[in-house]
Amino acid sequence: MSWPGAAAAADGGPLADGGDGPPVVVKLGGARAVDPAGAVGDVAHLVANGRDVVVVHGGSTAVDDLLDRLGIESEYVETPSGVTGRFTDEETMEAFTMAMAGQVNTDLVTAMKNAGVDAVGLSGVDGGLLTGPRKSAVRVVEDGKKKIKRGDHSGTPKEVNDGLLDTLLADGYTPVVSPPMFGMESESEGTPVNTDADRAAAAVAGALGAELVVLTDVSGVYADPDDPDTLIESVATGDEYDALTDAAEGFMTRKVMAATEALESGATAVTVADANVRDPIVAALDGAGTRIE
Amino acid sequence: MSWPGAAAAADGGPLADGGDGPPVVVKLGGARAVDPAGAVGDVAHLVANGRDVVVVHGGSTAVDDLLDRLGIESEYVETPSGVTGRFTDEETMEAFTMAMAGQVNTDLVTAMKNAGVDAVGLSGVDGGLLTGPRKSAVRVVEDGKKKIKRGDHSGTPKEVNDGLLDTLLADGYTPVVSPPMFGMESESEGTPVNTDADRAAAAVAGALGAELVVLTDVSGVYADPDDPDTLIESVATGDEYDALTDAAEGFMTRKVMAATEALESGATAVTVADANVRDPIVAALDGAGTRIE
Amino acid sequence: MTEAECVECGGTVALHDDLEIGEIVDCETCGAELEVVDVSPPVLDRAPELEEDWGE
Amino acid sequence: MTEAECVECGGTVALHDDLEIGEIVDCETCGAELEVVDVSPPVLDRAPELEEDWGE
Ligand SMILES: [Zn+2]
Ligand SMILES: [Zn+2]
Repeated sequence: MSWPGAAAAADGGPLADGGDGPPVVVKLGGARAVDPAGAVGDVAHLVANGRDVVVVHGGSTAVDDLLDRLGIESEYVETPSGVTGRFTDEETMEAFTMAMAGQVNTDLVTAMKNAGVDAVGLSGVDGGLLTGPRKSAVRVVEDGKKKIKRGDHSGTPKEVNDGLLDTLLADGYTPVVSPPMFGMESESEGTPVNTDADRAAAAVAGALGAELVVLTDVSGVYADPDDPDTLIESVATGDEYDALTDAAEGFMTRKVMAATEALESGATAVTVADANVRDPIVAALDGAGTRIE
Repeated sequence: MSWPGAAAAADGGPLADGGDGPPVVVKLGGARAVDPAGAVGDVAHLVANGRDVVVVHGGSTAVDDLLDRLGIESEYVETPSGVTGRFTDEETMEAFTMAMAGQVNTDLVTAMKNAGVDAVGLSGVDGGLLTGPRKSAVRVVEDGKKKIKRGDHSGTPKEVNDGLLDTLLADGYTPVVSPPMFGMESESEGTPVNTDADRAAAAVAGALGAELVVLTDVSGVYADPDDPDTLIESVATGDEYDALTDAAEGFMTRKVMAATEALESGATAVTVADANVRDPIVAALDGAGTRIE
Repeated sequence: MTEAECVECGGTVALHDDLEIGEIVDCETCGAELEVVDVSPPVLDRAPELEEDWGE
Repeated sequence: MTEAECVECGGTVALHDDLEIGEIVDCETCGAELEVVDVSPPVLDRAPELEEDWGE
């Protein structure tokens, strides 16, 4: 992937808010700790300067709220390697879709439009934007027993309909992409399924050859997870990458895995940075946070 | 509005399922009594034959279900002229968006995709697809008193972003359009608001110069509302139109008003027809139901 | 029984006791439709013209 | 204590009593992972390979 001014854009400086760089994919968190206001203004700024921007968002807080209001108790399962995750049964999946593609996406599109961005909301189901096999069976550990549990609605995007995004970008729209994705149950039949928004953003960034900015509630990846002064600023060599993966803990592990997937699938660079600062996206493109390339 | 073969298409026959006619806008009901399966197959058939199709749907049953599950009691208000409608306060609006743009839209896009149609779901907020002033204050009658009640979230589309639909249609996508619409509270600030799906379909059909097919749970407009044998088949003269508006009662009044708006704003013809028959859209384009032009 | 001033003609509008905010009263002098914007003391403003709609 | 036949090697797999559908047991003869697809009588099938994912 190359574009006019690629070399200049890669060092972050003069083109960070200009229109000559690769597209920017921004992952906005869905947790309450992340305020989208700064990011929305920044997207408006970038778009006004001619930069193509695609926003991908999560919305776990909104999903939790709706499940709670509906009296649906989420079942959390543990995988054999000890990772805990929500089991997305049919009822949970329905609430997930309502909260994520209905509420959070519409709210974000509204905020974008009010900031002067001609946003168009899309779920991963629309035009098969994010498509991959549905995972129905999962291996879990319950009471110390290994089991196969069926009926999960989840998946990982294996194909991105980047043509749909390109069409909208070419007409001046800013796509705002939300889980669910389209989970294939057979060659021709699919259903909406839960997918990790960081991973969705990585897939989109890879498909577009974009620069990915993952906004979160900390300043980036810390060498010592408890000490913000140990922020890893730049990861460009194999050794630095090994140090990064060693340092990533908890939810940051996912972000680093998503960054890796993005870079392997064609993204030009990934920056993990703080959403709760002034001009968070422009700052990230200018070198704030942890930049991985 | 003219297109290749307009004269041939207007008499319904040879081009009804072909690709030479004007675009077709299909309004699918959101009530339980209307089964979308036949319509979905028909859309696939039309699209496979090269016809541009836009689907607009309601979803009142899904909204009612979600409000019920959330324990939100809808407030129904009566207007001075005796029409009863739901007052859409903020909490109701949020549920409306989740059910309509989240659940019903995603379900319909999924059904379309599984029928081979590359559907893309859009709410009226996306790209400002359906934009008009927000109505916050309504005149109501409570306990015999006339009152102004503020805080309603509703509106009527005054502008349609037909460019967004054209872009998607040109790329082979089938837009699936859902309320809410984008309700402007000032020149630059908008919010999602409730809007009547028949009216939204009418606005879309007008903007596209399309043929509008409104699918419902009866065969069309009956001269005697209790007698299906009195189906009004064709409305082409002023006298026939007067007879139509005299005959329309209850929910059919809205459909006839929507049909009128569609024709006044540029639609080529409107057919109100039964959703629950074999090939309901092709049948409607071929002359079933009540055709108004 | 209380009263308030009509913002249109300055005339006196007689008001019943269980007045509610948002209620519309007619001025018997000039015929204007007035909205009750406060109740104690009662304040009237011109009632907005609103297109009647057929809702969702 | 019941037992069932391994679908991979035909060997006998010893099963504990409170067996549940979906449970995975290992064949001690060939090492295969077997899923309990029925409990009375117990029926085993080869357990699907599943990529572990990191969820939502
Ligand atoms: Zn007066
Ligand atoms: Zn064995």
